[in-house]
Parts: sequence; C-alpha cells; structure tokens
Amino acid sequence: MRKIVLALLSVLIVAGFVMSCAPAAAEAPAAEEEVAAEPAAEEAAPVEEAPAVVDYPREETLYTMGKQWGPPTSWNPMQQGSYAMGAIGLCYETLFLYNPLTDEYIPWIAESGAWLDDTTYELKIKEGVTFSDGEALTADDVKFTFEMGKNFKSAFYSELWAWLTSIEKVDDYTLKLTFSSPEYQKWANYLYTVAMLPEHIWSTLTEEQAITGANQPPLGSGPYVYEAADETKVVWERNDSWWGIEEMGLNMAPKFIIDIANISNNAALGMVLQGQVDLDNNYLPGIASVINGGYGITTYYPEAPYMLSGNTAWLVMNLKKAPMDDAAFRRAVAFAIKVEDIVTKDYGNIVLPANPTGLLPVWDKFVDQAVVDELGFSYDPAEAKKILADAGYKDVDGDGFVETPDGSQIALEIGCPNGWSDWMVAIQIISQSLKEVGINVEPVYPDYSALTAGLYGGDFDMVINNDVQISNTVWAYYNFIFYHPIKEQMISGTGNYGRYENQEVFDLVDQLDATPIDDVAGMQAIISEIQRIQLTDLPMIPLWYNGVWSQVSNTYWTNWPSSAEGAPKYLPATWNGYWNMGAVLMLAELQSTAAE
Amino acid sequence: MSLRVENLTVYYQTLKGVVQALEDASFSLGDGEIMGLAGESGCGKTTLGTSLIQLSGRMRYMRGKLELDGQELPVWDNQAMNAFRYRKVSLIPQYAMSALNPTRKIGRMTRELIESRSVDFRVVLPELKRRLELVELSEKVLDMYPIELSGGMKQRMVMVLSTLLNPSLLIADEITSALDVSTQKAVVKMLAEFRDREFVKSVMVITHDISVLYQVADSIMVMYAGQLSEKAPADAIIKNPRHPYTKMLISSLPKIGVRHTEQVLSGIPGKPPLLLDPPAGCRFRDRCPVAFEKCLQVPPFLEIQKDHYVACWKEFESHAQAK
Amino acid sequence: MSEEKKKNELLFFALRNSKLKIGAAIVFLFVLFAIFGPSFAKYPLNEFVAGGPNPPSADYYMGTTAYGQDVFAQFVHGLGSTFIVGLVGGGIATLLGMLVGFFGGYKGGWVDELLNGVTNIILVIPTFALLLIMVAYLKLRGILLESIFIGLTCWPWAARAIRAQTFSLVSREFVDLAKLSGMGTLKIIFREIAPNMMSYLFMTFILQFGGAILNAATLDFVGLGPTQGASLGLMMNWATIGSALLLGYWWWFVPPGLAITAIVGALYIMNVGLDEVFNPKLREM
Amino acid sequence: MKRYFLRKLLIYLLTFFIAVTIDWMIPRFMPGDPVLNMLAKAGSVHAEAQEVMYGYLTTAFGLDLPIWQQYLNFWNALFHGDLGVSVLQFPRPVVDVIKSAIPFDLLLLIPAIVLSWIAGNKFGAFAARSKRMDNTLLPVGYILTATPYMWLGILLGWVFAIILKIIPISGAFSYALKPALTWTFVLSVLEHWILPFASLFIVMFGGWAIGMRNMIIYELEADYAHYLEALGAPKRLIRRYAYNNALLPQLSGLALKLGVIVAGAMATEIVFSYPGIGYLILMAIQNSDYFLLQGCFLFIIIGVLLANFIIDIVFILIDPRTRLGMQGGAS
Repeated sequence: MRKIVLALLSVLIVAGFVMSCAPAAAEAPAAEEEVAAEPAAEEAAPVEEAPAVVDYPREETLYTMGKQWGPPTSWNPMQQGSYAMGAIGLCYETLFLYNPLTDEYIPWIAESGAWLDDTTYELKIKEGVTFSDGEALTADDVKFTFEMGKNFKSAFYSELWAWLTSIEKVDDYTLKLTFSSPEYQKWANYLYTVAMLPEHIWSTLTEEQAITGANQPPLGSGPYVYEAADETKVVWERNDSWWGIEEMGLNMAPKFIIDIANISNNAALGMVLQGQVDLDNNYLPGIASVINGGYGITTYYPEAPYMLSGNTAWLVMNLKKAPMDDAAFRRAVAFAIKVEDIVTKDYGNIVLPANPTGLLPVWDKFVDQAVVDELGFSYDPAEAKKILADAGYKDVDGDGFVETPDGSQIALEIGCPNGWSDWMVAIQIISQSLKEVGINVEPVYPDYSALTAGLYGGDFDMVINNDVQISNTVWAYYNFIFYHPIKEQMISGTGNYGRYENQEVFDLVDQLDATPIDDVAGMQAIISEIQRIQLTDLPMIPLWYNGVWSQVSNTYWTNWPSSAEGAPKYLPATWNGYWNMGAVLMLAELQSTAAE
Repeated sequence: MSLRVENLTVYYQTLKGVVQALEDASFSLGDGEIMGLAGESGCGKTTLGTSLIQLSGRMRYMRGKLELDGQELPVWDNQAMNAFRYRKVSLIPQYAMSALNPTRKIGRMTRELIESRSVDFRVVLPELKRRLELVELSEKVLDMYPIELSGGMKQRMVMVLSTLLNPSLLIADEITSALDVSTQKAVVKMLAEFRDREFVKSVMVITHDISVLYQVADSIMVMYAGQLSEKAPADAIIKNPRHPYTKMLISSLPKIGVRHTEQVLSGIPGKPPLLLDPPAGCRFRDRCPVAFEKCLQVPPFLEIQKDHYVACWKEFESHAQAK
Repeated sequence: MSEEKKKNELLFFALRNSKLKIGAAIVFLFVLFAIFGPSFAKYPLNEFVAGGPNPPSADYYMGTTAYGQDVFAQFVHGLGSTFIVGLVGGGIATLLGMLVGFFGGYKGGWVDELLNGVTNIILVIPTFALLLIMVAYLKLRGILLESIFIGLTCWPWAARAIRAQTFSLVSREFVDLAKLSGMGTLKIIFREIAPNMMSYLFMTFILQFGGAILNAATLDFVGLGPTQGASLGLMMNWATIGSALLLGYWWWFVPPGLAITAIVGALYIMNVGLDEVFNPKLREM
Repeated sequence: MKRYFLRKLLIYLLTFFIAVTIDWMIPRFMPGDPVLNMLAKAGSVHAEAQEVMYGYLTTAFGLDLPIWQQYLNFWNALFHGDLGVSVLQFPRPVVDVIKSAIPFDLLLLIPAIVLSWIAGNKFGAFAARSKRMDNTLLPVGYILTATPYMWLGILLGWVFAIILKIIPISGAFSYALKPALTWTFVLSVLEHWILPFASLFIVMFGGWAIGMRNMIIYELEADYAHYLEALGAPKRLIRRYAYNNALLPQLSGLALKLGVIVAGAMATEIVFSYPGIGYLILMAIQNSDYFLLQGCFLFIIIGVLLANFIIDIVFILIDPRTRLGMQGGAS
C-alpha cells in the first residue's frame, strides 16, 4: 500500500509542477504576447540553461507594491477601482494631469483647454500623440471616449451627459463642448480622470464588453505597454516610441515596472527592507521606526508625519438616532476624542491630526481661520463634560455613564470593518476616551459588507469612514459631507451617510460646484459659509489625515519625490487615480543607481 | 518420558507483592499421553501450562528443572527457548478465537509464520492441506480472513496451525470453554486423533471441565491453589479419587459426563486461599474435612500406586496402614 | 482484583509515571499563571498605556505591543481564554464524538450510515465557512462563543476515531457474548465497549483539548477570533500585523506561540502518561 | 459488495448535496449586498454612474431573480463549471481564479500530507520499539504536533528569510520570472515552496508519529501478537503485522485531518503569502468576495469528500474486518 501512496505522490508532484505553469497558459493572449515579446524566455527551456538568468534585469526594473489587492485581472480603464495598477497612467492616458501638491493642471494629451464662455469649453489636443500600435490619437478618439458615456449608461462618467449637451469636432485636434449647466469643478475632475480610448479598437465593443470586459492585453497611448501578468504581478515594459519623448522630452527611467500583488505586512516590510520592492504603497505599521535605520528606506518627509496626507478619516454619526441627532452631543464627542493618542500610539506618528474643518493640508488656503477659532474644537475632556452637562446629559443611575436629557440610557457602538487593524485600534482608543467623559461607546468589528450595509442603509451609530480621496476640487469634499438628495440607500460614492439635512448648505455646495476653478476668492467666500454651518452642526467629525502611504528604497532607484530641497514634488503613489495626479512624472525623474 | 518437570515454581510480580501461583510442581508426561490438568479457576493451571512455553511479562521463574525428550527446556531464557517453541513445544491458546492476525489471509499468515521459523512452506503445504481435511476444513480457508470463520473453525484452524511442525508437547489451554457442547466434542476428538496420528507426542489439556477430560485424557492431574493435588489415569481419578479435594471435586459432579460449572465448589465450605501469602503446608488444609496437625507441612507428591500420585498426609497414612 | 485495589494501583502508577507528572506539572503551572497572573498585571488589558513598543522591563514585565499595550496583561488573560477554549471546545467535541462514534460503530447499518453522513457533512464543510457567517452577524464575539463553535464543528475527528475503535471492539468475543446474553445497546456500549477503550477516550479528549486550542489559535490568527478580551492567537495575529518580526519585537510574538506549544505539548505528554497508567500492558513495555 | 458501494455512493451524493446547499447560502446569508461592496471597492467618484452600474451588475450576478430560481441556476451553473464572477478579481470568473490557485495547493499539500504521513508512521513505529526510544524520541513528536502551524511558519520565515536571508519569505516564485517550464522557474518555485512545505510537514509529522506510536503499542499487545510470540515467531514478523494493522486507523485519520489541514495550510499560506486556496480564502474574506469564497469552499468540499470516498474504498480493500462488518450491516 505504501508503494501505491508513493506512486500517487510522485505523480501528483509532477502534475503539480506542470500545472503550476498553468497561469501562463491560462491567459492565452498574455502567453501569445510573451512569445512575441521575448522568444528568449520561451527557448530558455533546455536543461543546460544557467539558473541565474531572469526575465527582468533588476537594475532596469522598478518594483512597486500596494495597489493590487489580489491578482491583476482587469486592464479596463472603465473599471475605475479594479483596473490593474497603471492601466490608467502608464498605459491609457488622460487629457490633463493634476498635481495636488502644486495645485496645477498639466496638459497631457490635451494641448490646452479653456472656457470660451459659461457654457462652451474648447479643448485642443496635442498633435503627434499616438497609440502604441502607431495609430494617431485625434479629436475623434476623444469625442468617441466622452460619447461612450452617453451611449453606455453604465460608464462611470455617464452622468456627465446630464449637463453636457454636445461635443463637436472643429478639426482633427480641436473639440468644442457645449454644456447645459457648467459644473466647473466636476468637469475639471473629469479632465484628468477619464482615460482616452482608441476608437479603432473600442468602437466595435458592446456595452457589456466595454464596461465589464477584462481588456487584456490593453492598448493605450502611454509610456508603458503591457508585457505580462500572472497571479502575483503585472509587468509593464517601457514604450520607447512613446509620443511623450519627443512632445515633452520625458524619458521614463525604468525599462520594466513590476507591480506585486499585496502580501502580508510582514512579508511586505521585509521586501522593502531588503530592497526587493522599490516603491511600496502599503500601510506598514512601524515603518517610522525603520526610516533612517540604515536600510536606505525613505519617505516623503524625513520626519513625522513622514507621509503626505491623502484623505481624511471622519467619525460618521447617524443623525437620525438619538443622541447623535443633538448637535450639542456631537460637539461634546468632538471635544472628548483624544486624536493625539491615535496619531502617536496607533499610527506611530505617520499621520497628522485633522484640522477641525477636515480639509487636507493641500487645501489650507480654503480654511477660514476666523470661523475655526470661533467654532473649532480640540481635545478637552473637561469642556466635553461641561457641554454634556449644559445640554442636560447626566449620569442618573450612577453607572458612570451619562443618560440623555429624557433619562434614557446611552449605549452606542462605534464600528469599523473587521481586520482593518489600524482602524480597529483607533476605535478602541476613541471608545476609551469617550468613556472617560461618560459616553458609553463600545467598539465593534463587523465584517466589511455588514458594516457598509448598515452604513448605506442608515442602520448604525458611529463609523469611521474615509471614502473621499484627495482630488483637484475641495467641492468633492463638501459633496461628500453634505451629499444630497438624501436617499433610502446612500451607496458608496455618495456620502452624508449620517443623513444630515440642511437645504441652505446643500445649495451652497451646488453653488461651489458651479464656481470656476480659478475663481479662488469666490470659492473661499462660499466655503467659509459652509464651514460656519459645518462647525456649528458637526455632521461628521474629522479625526486624522490618512497618509499617502509611501516608503521607497534607494537601493536601485534614487531621486524620489520628497520634501527635500530640489527633490521632485509629486505624489509617490501607484494607486488608481494617482498616476494621473502627477505620479507618472516621477518615473522620468528617477535615477538608477546602476547608472552611476 | 517425553516431559519431566521437577519443582517448577513460578511466581507473579504484582504491586501487592509476590503471588505464589505455582509451587514445586513435579510430574512427568509419557509419550503419547494426553494429560488433563483440572482445577478451579485461579488455581495456577494456566500458569503451569504457559510456563512450559513462554513466561509472560510479569511471571517470574523461581526454580525447577524441565526436561523434554531428554533435552532441558530453558524456559527462563526467552531467547534460547525460541528454538524449542513451535518445533518442540506448542500452544493452543485460550484466546484461539482471536489468535489469528485479522488482516492477513490465513494461508499467507501461515506461510509467513512457517517461513519465519526457516521451514520451507512448500514442503509443509501438502501436509497442511491434509490436516485441514482431517479437521473438516476446506482448503479455501487459506484464502479467507479469520473473521470469515466461525468460532469452531477458528479453533480447529489454530489446532492445525499450532501442530503443523509436529511438536513433541502440545499445551491446549481452555480450548473448549468458548464452544458449544457438540463442537467441544469434535475438537476434543480431533485432539485425540492428532495424538494417534503422532502429529504431537503428548498433550496437556488445561480445563476446568472434567467431563471434557474424561472423554480424551489418559491421565488427569488436579491442582489446588498452586499446588499439585493428585495425578492418575482418568478412570482412577473419576472412579477412585484419593485426595480429599479431588473427592469433593468429583462428588460435586452431578453425573459423569455432565458439565461442571465454573462456580466455587458448593459442597466445600470456605474459599481457596489467596496466593499472595498462602498458608504454610497443605493449602487445602483450611477447607479439608480430614485435616490434622501434619498438614502444617507441605505434603510431597508421592506415587502411592502405579501412576497414581497424591499429595496428602492422610492418604499416606491410610495407605501405609493398608500395607 | 477488586475495585478498591484497582483504584490504588492506578493511583500508584499515576504517582510514579514521570510523563504524567511532568506534563501535569507544566499544565498546572500555566493554569496557576492564568488564574493568578491577571492580579499581578500592572496595567489594564489592551489599554494603550505606553507610548509605543517597549522591550521587557521591570515596568512592563513582558514589554509592550507596538501600540503600547502591556504584553503581560494580554498574555495572562490570553492563557485564561486558551484554557477555556480547550475545556469547553474540547469537552463538547469529545462528548459529541463519543455519542456519534459509539452508536455508529456499534449499531452499524443505516444508523452508522446516517451518523456517517452527518459526520461527513460537518467534516467537509470547511468549519470557518460557518464561522464566517457568524462573524458577519455578531459584531461582538467572546471566547466562550468561539469555544462552543469549535466544539460543535470539531467533533467529527473524535467521532471517526471512536467509531473505528468501536468497530474493532465489536468484532471481539466479549461483545458477542454480551449480545448473546441479551444486553441492551446502551449497556453494551457503556459497560463493555466504553471501559475497554477508556484510555482511548481519554486520549481523544486530551487530543481534542489540544486541538481546540490550536484551532482557536488558527482562527484568531486569520482574524476570525474573538473581538473582546485577549487570546494568544490574537496576540500572534496582531504581532504579524504590526510587523513585529521585522522590527524585532520578539517579546510580542514568541511568548504566545511558546505558551501554546508548551501547554498543548504538555497535554499530549500527560495524555500518554495517563495512557500508560490506565493500560497495564503499556507499563510492561 | 456492489449493493454496498451503491449505498455508499448514495450517502456521498446526499452529503455533497447538503454541503453544497449550505455552501450556496454563504453569499446570500451574508449581510450586505455583494454588488454594493464591489462598487464601494471600485470607489468611483460619481454616484449617478454607480446606480446604473448597480442595476447592471445585479443582473449580471443574477441576484435580482427569486431565491429559488437562484438556487436552481446555481446547480445548473455548477454542472457547467460556472461559479460566477469574482468580486475581488472582477471580471474574472471564479473558476479561473481557483484553477490558478489549485496547482500551488497540490504542490504544497499533497507532498506535505503524504510524506509526513509516511515518515510520521515510520518514526512512530520506530519510537515504539523500546521504552528508552519511546521516552527520548517521542516528546519531540508531541512538541512538534503541539506547535501552531503559523507560529512555526513565522519562526522559520524569521530565521531563514529575515536573519539568514537564504530563502525568500513570500510568493510562489521569483517576481523576476514568468511562469514557464524552465529550470530557473522550477528552482525558483522549489525555493519558495520549501518553507511553507516544511512548516506543514513538520507539524503534521509529529501528529502522525504519535498516532502510530499509540496504535502500534495497542497492536503489539493484541492476542495474535502473543500467539505468534508463543510460536517463537521473530519480533520482525510481529512488528510488521502490528505496523500494518496500525496503519488502518492512521489511514482513516488521514481522511479526517484533511479539514484541519486545510485550515492549517491556510494559516501557513498566509504567513508566506503563498497563493493557494487558503490564501485565496483569506483574500476573499478580507474583501468579502463571497462568490470566490463559495467557490473555494466548494472546491474544498469536493476534495475532502473525494478523499473520504477513496479512503473508504481503500479501507474496504485492505481491512477485512471493516469490509465484513459493513457487509453484515448492509445485509
């Protein structure tokens, strides 16, 4: 019988080996690509081949990690969240780039864009932009791309056509867009988030193919082309005939960019420390303690907070439930939370405590300090107790926790998804500090979908949320806090999960949307009004700024973006939407250590 | 004389101390003799039986001399004894029902056993088949697993297996206890048959069931509390027992040929002594109706008539008077 | 030998079986630690008392986590939950296993098939599939819940083992005799079969006890463990999340793993000791 | 015998049916809406588009149908090898996702299980030879089997990958390679495979060793062993019988362990980010990709059932007691 077992074993091992190469075979198009791309790898089969040979020489390769949760499976730029790292930015390109650090729009595919009047926008496209198959990218492709939103309702920018009436082609490189009601801020956002597609390939696709297809291999106009992909990574190869080399004199340093699908913190940090990953965009607990620790690991700032701020973590409260429906109570909560503990103990100082307005540092110019001084808040348990007492919250039954003015018990839950370790610690700290002022709040960790279901359906007490990311427009922030109209299901991408209702502020937000992006004074005026209401009612409480997690190894590549004098000033992130927020320019700045 | 035993003494090592299971047993077994060994359970008959072939873990060989066909049996030396086991001395164990490896076909197991004793199986095979026939087992059993055999069949299979190498002495331990009366008879008859065909020279049948013995045994030896009481030809024991214990044993049998049950003898007051520290002298003393001061010494096992051995002072006296 | 004597003998052997003594001593030690440890903890459980990670010191006996929680507090509380899991989880699993195993093995036929079917189902449904649904619904999960869950899902092992053992016993003579003598099923099972595999049942229970502990550790490690209190598995989970290895916070992830290994290992050794005590044959080996 | 097999088969089909039904419930029993999760992950800026997308995907996943229909469709799809689309790896079919993970599991689990079983049994039998060896060798076994998989994994990774830096700590093969049947690749696969394999093997090995040791000691005290001794059979033969008989319970143990092993493998795969089913399950859990989860569990269910069935049959072939006992039960 043991013989049988052994036989079985050996057979299966062999089978295992053969099958372990299945992923390559499985992705038929990819496999073909490889054959075409490098016959060398295919001929490498013979036994006498030296084991040292690798497909991607290290000194020419940029290893990144942090975007890909699970294997890369989609190269479709229409799938905003799920497309493989770099599909937009490296492969497909947008009309403009937007760099939040300098608050400038960088013409990319577009030569220029301008509002001729309140309802017409003229878009000029660079001549000589080509797709990687040599086809020129012209006004037709741009027109086709935008009109896809009209034809395919499930395209993520289809709502654009609610206020865009027509696109007409003036000449091969000029388009005139006519709007019914100009939403300047939103439009500016589209300008750098919608990737331009090759009409000659996409025009034949059905809606299903176009929206849900994997689009592998992708064909774009960008500086990199699809090389290969498997369970663990996606490989991009530099396109040496990229139009940008001539048009913009940009030479991307890495020949290959390999993005590794995320692995456990331990392994990730290990690979960073050993220089196996050059750019890591994971949240790595304890990273602060290894920076300047002789590993050649650096971050944007050499000292705390180390990271740039990427979004605000909000305490979302359910305003339809007592006592959260009472502004005074919410205010007390705001004063009671010891954010400082979250910053130091939970995050080890790699995040910043949030400004009472919740606006990211890049938007400091929109913070109305007068309003903040008057209505702002900070950690002050005594004040919190006082506010509670004044509002009639007293500990009637002597259990150490206050009851509502009408004497009913307060027992609240603060939730975050199970397994989100940093937030789990954060809500423990919050509940600890709220209990200290007599507010009974228990941390709970439901599974992600249970939590979101509760959040969207309005069945929750308190939840941490950071749905809205850094972007070109502060409007997006207020659209998140004061999203309207209030619906039965406030699904992701909306906001205002606490169901705060106040028509006045709603109108202000819409007004802001309709303010031209260059009219800073106009925006400031509206925003300070909004901030007054926001800080009076506190529909959400800003806690801290999550970082643009980014730790880089200087072993193989240097001249990374950083706060240092003369260093590149870009967001060093590979996440979706970040390449086109300037990160792609970082690639031209990188210097290989092998070169020296 | 195929087997001669002198002063064989075997104790058991237990926590409570030493159990004196077998005390100075001296007897002999003639060629072709089938000797029954009878006595209440716990009287040491199984100890005597097994001590002739293999001392189990807790048995301690104290003293004594054993001789089989003129050769000394080194029972105290497990290794040396191996040479004698199976070839010279063999055993049909009490647990014959479960004596066969349940996961081996009987034939294969037999072969492996035989060959492990460096005997060529092919040579033995024909004989094996013949003997199977003799005990009314078809050759097919060799292709069967033990579980496919009935109790009686297993019993007979073990008989054949144990005697396959024609041992000089066969110890049959409680071979009938688990069987129903009719099978018992068959098994017992075969035992005789085996002897007649000289598969075995002599047999020691250990049982508490005298009636069984009466059917086959040439002689019967009675034990009590680790001591030999009486040994004589079967008829003599049944018809004319001399030792008081034997007398009671026999008289307590309702009628000859009827099965004697396993209970403590009804007729006799008292219980057999604990063998942890047995009383000095004759161990039957306390229960013996005719006991007297002499019985404080251990009575020798004397031949008071041809082939009739007894260990009882009273008997010696009356015997002396008779002369 | 009379009951009284048997007891004494068992006791006697128990007292001179070194495996049993060593194993029991280690387990006992940890039990004491679990019971009295918390009262020695300087800091409340899971509270963020220190600024950040600290190596062991007079102040923090076993150092602190990367978040500044007292490791000692977590450790001693974790020990407690470990034993709860073992006791409750292992206990429930063994009882269910005995029930199913005995009847299946003894009755055979359709009863066996039925029980077998049930066993198979529990066996093939990856236990944490059920746990997942539970996790999704229960925002708060305690140790006891986890224990019960483990108990309810981990019995097939015991059931199968006991069933197999029962099978081999059923085909033995004494069971046949008992049947012939017209004994009832329950009687035979608990008078004839169970005693004949006492040591085996003991082994099963202790294996289950240890198994439950290891199971819990795994669940905790993949983040499906309790959300309240502390457990050794959770400590390891958080330690890996906090990159304790690479940052060299050995005091955070070594003790819990060691403790589990020591406890479960000691249990097994103890178990073999018991085995020898119960089974005279093994003593003679 | 035939009748018996049919009955067994029936039982297994029934088991399969129930297990799969429970499995089917997973995504539907979960609170929340898989499509919403997916959109939430997509993190698109514009809610309006999402609503369109939502309707669209709900139909795509067939979640708008009445529940009974969904159930029927599920079975129907099942027999066409269609387990729906992964949320985490949208738009990739679940089957694809699992297919690409299976080889790594086979590579990791089969050798680990089988080798540890064989080696463990040998070691256990060896340890049972004498009191001295038993006392010296076996505690090792206990310690090993008492070690939590992931802890051993962590320690191994710590020593070999981080301190000694001789073995990579994560992944299934070098990121600098493309899957292809070259020596470079195979070596790379082995090098990444060794640590997870070792941590699984070592722990299981201890378990089997102990199991065998206990079994064989019982067997050596069985009547047939004593009988053979009495007939002067050499220790060798008796040990061989005892060993073979002791293998049976060990074999049934093998079938039973599978479930546990899967969990253990999961922990190990997580520690080493080894892209097998276990790792996939964790991914699915963390991203509440219940369709993928469903698929993984289905795979495990089938695997465990199959293994059980095979072992049942093997048992019937090699253990007459079981066979005849069962026949008795069947007739």
